[in-house]
Amino acid sequence: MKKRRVAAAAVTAALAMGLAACGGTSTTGGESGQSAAPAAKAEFNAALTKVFNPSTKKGGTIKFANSGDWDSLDPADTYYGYSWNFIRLYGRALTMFKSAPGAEGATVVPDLATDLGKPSEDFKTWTYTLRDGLKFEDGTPITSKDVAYAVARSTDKETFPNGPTYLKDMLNWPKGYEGPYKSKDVDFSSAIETPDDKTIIFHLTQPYSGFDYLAQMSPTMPVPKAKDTGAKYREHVISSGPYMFEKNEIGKGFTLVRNPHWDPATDPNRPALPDRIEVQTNVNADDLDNRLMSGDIHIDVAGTGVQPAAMSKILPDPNLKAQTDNPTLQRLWYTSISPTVKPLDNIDCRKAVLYAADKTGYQSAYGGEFSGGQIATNLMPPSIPGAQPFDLYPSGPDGTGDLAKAKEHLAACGQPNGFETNIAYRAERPKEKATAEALQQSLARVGIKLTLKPYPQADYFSLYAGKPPYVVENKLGLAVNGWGSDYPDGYGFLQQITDSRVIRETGGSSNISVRIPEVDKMFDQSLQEADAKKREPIWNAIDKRVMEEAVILPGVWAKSLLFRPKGLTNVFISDSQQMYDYVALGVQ
Amino acid sequence: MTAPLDVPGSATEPAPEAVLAGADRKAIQGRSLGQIAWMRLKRDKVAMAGAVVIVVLIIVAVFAPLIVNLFGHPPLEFHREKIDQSTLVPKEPFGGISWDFLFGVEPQWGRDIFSRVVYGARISLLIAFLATLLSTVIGTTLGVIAGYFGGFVDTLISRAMDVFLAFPLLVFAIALAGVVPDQAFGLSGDTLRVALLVFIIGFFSWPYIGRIVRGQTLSLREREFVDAAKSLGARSPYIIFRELLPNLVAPILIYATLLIPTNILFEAALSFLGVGVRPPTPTWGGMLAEAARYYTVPHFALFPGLAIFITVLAFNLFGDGLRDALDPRGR
Amino acid sequence: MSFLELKDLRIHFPTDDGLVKSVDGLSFSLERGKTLGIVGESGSGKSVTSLGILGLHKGGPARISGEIWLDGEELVSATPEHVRGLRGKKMAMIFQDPLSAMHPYYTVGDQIIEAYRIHHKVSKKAARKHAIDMLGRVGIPEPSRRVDDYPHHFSGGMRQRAMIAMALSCDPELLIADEPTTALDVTVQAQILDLMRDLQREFDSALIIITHDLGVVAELSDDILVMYAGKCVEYGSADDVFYRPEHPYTWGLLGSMPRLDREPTDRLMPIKGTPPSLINVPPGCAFHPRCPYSDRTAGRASTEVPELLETEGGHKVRCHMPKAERRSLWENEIKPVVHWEDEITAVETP
Amino acid sequence: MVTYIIRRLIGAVIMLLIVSMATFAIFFLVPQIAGATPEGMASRYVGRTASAETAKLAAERLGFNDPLIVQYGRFVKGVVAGAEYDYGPGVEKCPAPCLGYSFITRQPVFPDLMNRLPVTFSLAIGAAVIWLLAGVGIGVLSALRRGSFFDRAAMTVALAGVSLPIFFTGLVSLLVFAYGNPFSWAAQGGHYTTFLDSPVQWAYNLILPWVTLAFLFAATYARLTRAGMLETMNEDYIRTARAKGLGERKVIVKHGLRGALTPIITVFGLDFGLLIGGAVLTESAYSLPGLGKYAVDAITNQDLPKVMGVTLLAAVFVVIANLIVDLLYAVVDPRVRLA
Repeated sequence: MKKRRVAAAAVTAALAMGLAACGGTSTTGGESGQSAAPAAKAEFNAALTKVFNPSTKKGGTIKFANSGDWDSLDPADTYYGYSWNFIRLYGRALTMFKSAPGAEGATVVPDLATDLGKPSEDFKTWTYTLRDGLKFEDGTPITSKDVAYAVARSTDKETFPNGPTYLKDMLNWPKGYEGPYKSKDVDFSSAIETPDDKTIIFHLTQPYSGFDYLAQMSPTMPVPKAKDTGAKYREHVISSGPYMFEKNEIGKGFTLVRNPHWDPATDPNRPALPDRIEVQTNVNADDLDNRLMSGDIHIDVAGTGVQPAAMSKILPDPNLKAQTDNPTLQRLWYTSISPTVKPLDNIDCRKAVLYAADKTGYQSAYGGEFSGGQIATNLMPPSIPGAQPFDLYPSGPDGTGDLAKAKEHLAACGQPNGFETNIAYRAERPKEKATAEALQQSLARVGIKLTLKPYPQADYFSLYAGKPPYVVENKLGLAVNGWGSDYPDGYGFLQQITDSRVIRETGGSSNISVRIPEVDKMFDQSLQEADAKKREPIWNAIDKRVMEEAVILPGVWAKSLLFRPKGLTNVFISDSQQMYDYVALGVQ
Repeated sequence: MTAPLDVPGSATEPAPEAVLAGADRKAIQGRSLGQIAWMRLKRDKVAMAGAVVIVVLIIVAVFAPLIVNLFGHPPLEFHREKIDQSTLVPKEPFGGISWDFLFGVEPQWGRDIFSRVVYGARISLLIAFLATLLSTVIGTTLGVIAGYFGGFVDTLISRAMDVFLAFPLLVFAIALAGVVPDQAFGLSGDTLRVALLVFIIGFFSWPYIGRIVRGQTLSLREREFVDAAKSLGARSPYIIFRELLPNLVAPILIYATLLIPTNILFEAALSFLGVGVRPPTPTWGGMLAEAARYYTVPHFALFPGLAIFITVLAFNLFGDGLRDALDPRGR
Repeated sequence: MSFLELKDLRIHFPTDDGLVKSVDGLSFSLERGKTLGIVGESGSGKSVTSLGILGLHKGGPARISGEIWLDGEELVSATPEHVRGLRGKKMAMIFQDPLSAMHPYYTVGDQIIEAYRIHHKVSKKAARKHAIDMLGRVGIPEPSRRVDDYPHHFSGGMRQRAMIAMALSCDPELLIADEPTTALDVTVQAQILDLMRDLQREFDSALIIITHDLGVVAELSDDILVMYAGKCVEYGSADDVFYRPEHPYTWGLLGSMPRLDREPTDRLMPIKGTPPSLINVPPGCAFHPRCPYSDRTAGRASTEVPELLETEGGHKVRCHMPKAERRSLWENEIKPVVHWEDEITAVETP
Repeated sequence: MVTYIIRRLIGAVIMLLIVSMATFAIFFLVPQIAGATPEGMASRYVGRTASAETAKLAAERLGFNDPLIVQYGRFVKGVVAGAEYDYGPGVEKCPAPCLGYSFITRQPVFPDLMNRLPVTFSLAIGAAVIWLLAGVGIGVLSALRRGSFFDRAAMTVALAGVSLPIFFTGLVSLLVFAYGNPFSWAAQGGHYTTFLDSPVQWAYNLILPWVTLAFLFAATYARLTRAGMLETMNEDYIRTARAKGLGERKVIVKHGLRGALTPIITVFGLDFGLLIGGAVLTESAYSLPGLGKYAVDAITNQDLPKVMGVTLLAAVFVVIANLIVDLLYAVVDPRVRLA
């Protein structure tokens, strides 16, 4: 799912220009809504690139439901995409993703801060200034101290196991700092300084120009020390956003109501249309879908799409289908092909695999063209800025593989009758198992015999598929894999899976098979390039190069089939959330 | 009785004659019981029907590959051409039931439901039989020990049985089946799962047999032929194996037969809850769990469901018949 | 017409294995204050007869035919409901094993009270008083306390007394005792028998005693009916049957009755073989396969069923042998074994 | 009688101890045998994003490194005397019975169980009423009409009933009566309204599970009752009752049924106890938020404290049920009182 560890140096440049691209401009979803078609004609993908049913009408209750439950409502302790989307209703970070449809929604704008961060020359120090008139739900003013405290507490992994670790990893914390609970009253000004109530300064261990991306993450949402109850804070998070908790029954659901001390004047990004937000958790998934369709609830908060049963009801029915959106996520499900394992050290054998693979099988493994994904022909998902899909290994007219070509390459590889190797996957993931089975069947058509090797997902990368020596010893020629970055950016997407320098002999890397010096060079040179537009070709070049080496078998770019009930206004999908933007939503 | 009239207070029966009587009476019973039982069983149409079904099922399970070759497709083979790639449900109506796919195809992969049901029988029966065997062995051993030696041993074992019967079995079993990783105890994959399930199911259901056996042993222990044997200086092992066990065969047989269907249901339940034998290996319970996600394709649930139903029913019918035949009082 | 009269009573039970003729053409009559003893091996149909009279011949669809006249009413054709009304009130029964015959979950008192209140619309209190009273009359010490005990608190004899109390609670005019003493040990047997005799006199009811124990019958009965394979083989006054028995089966019964007074030299002469199954009763005389004298009937024994013929003074016998031959056999061969002189005293003890 | 009760009570306590040990063993011993490390278990607690060091520290703090017996002792102490829970800024007292805190939600387990209990209880009680009425009724009837068409029909259905897995009947019932189709009148799975909120809604949501569950049990009870009745109706005391001139209905109910009831009470006690402990399959089939579902979810999330809690609670119910049965026995059958 979401991924940790962003290589610091790298993203720097990427974001430097991300800044340039969309400096101070900030328009609310509402406004951009008016630019979209006013008449709300329900049609398939109507909310994909523009605002569906735009409105600025306030009031009403919006009903969310979740077939599972939040990892936690605590800003320091949550790492689900939908949670990061939703949390902006009751919490404000220093910056945030713009609430706007499509690509525009992928830009960062200031939130608590008056402006985006001011980096030092070396990009190792970042300074933010808070807006005036910010208040918590209890009316006490929000100061930079509260933000600093919030970040500090988020480093206590034992109390907050789920949250992201960017700031814990990148800020210059005192040695052995374990957060304000265990390291009571330890001065952490080496990491965060708050010279006054309005200013907050972050000190990084290495340069990082993309800090604004980290500043939009929930751990920078202010937490009043007086009200902090550690692991139990999730039971009542003190709101800094437009809505606050009325009641919260963990495991059942909760209700948000307007926060009287939230001042719209301080917050240009949130239209805050509904008066009330009701959320039910642990709702039976199929039941949830049925209630979505009956209009009993408005949104499946998980944003991962409908269940198979519902899908088989919706798709054949044009009226129902017109009420769905089908975004492509910035996630690639793929299979690594290890050139370190014989006979895959021979490029022709690798190409044989790419040709023989049945892409449609890959697609069904993940749930078909609507909820599974779009067949991927290369690495970068189309919605990544500048991505240009291409296909080096056309797998036949019906997408089930080009066996003739596969055989050619097998012959060229000196294995005319095919060969045997293993395929690793995460035991706990039925879809990866299905993928492995699908590949097993499709490759068998050209005589490539695969043996399935399930591994526990907890140690998949650290001990097995991600550990080069293990891969060689155990002949893990193929390894089912997947990747999605925490935010929409070419570098963020490619670097972790194609830069050979992230591979560690001790294991733990998601890059299992890509060791191409030229690619590494291209990454370095991209760091010298200040202009975004000029860097985009580089991403595509890297993408191509990797595909040429045939060390990655792209499967699908994940998609989800989202149901859009009647009665919702201001519905759109932003490239940052890749699901409905919950901040903008309203009800008729 | 040997005397022409049962005369109360008659002291006229000489002792040795009694022993003789006891002995040959047992002989007579032993013989005729079996015969009578068999007669009754044969007369019991329903039970025989059950027996026939069971035999068929066993044949199916054993010759699964053959049968699938003749009437179906390999249970793991995909037939995606049968599946609508967008909705992932079978293209044809009625879940694609046809001469080619007798029970239709599974959603998503289009695997042959018929073959999967057939192979499911293997897992189901295998586990049920082995588990029953295990619990019968444990149950009989401990039951006889408890019943025969009595005293402290008896109290100990009886308590143990109570404890077992007090366990929230299913929760327990799921938990246990849940915590064991994919590779453990030198086993892995299906072998591990099967072994694990057999152990869990067998280990938790032995008290049902144990209780019966203990009870029977207690009553048998008091019978004169045991005393006779004792008085002739026979040692415990001899008495247990020569005198007791032969007389325990009937009840054990009955309750073992009646335990099998329970165990089949147990296995199905565990598979349904996802702690049984892992997919893609076909299990009836697992198929039902899958079917629940695709409830828009009812036939998917129907066949594995019926398979469980018919199998369990057959065993129940036969078990009942057997009981009625072997001890008519039970009716 | 006498108080109780059975005419050609037949009770047959169809089973998977065939038709069980438990009672096959039984006739007798009994007056108030008189006692009839029905004797026979187990399975000869005596119990079924008694149950038949009470209309309790249940257990599968029984086929009953013939007539049962009780005090001028015909019971076979009467509605079950009507018969039920008579049960317990006009005719009552004492069962063999009092432990199993009494409900383990209710106190003795409750069970008697229930019996009483079925037929008398009285308050629980009154009924309870009556119950205590009855228990007292059957000789149970401190009845007012024992009335609340459960059957399993009672000893065997006590239980039988309680049973009797229950049976007599509505002073029935016909009392049937089915093996009243079999379950009891010898000393208690005597007491119970005395009790029953006294009570019968006291209530002046008609009494039927069903038993395989001639000793019991000898003590109580006026008339004796010997049953074999559902049929009456010999019927007559106690004296007739005891001192002038004419049916070989009766001889067998007498012979196989243990006597403390028998000299060591005498051999017990049991009836060889076992009672026939009531499904396929042997052709001709049902007894002939076991009868030592069947050869003396010129083969008729195995072919034609003998009639129940009166020999003299109401003494009836069902046998092919000529009267004279029977008599001489008894006088010369059987009788010496049976020391009947002592019997007379036995019978006449008040 | 008193000693009888006391003996039973002691037995119950011992039983609980053993059950708790077994539960504990399953979750801490079995994984160790299967090769899990304290760090591994701790990592479940501190989450996947945590570094190995953090996991080690957590393992240390959670005492996963202590010998099992010590950990067990701690667990029992928590149940009996309560425990302390470090929630970060301070330490919270977890009142007895403290079954620990969920790894995932960080909520104390016991309150969780308590607010899941009503669901399972509602399910159990409703079903029990139905199956007792239906089962015993049918059992008695077919015992009396033994061999009749009704008897055969009823017993065949009953046998079918015991042979049907609930997760199949459940699914079918949902397909037929709940999921959008002409005659779907019942609630779909997953809904639960407390009785107090709205008795009608409560019943409406539960009716399907009730019936399905009851069908399964009714079958068993019909068979049980029938057998029992056949046995008692052959008892001598029934003949005696008839000989008294007692009406047939009274004979059946007051004498016959009363005798046949004892075994039914026993079985019912145990069944009900087990059921309250979590109707795992029914709740999964209808995804009712009861203890059973709770257990299953907890197991899929590897949330040990929850699973232990449920298992233990379930055992408690069974033990209590046992106890009540034993006492009822003494009430029903005077002969037991001597013992």
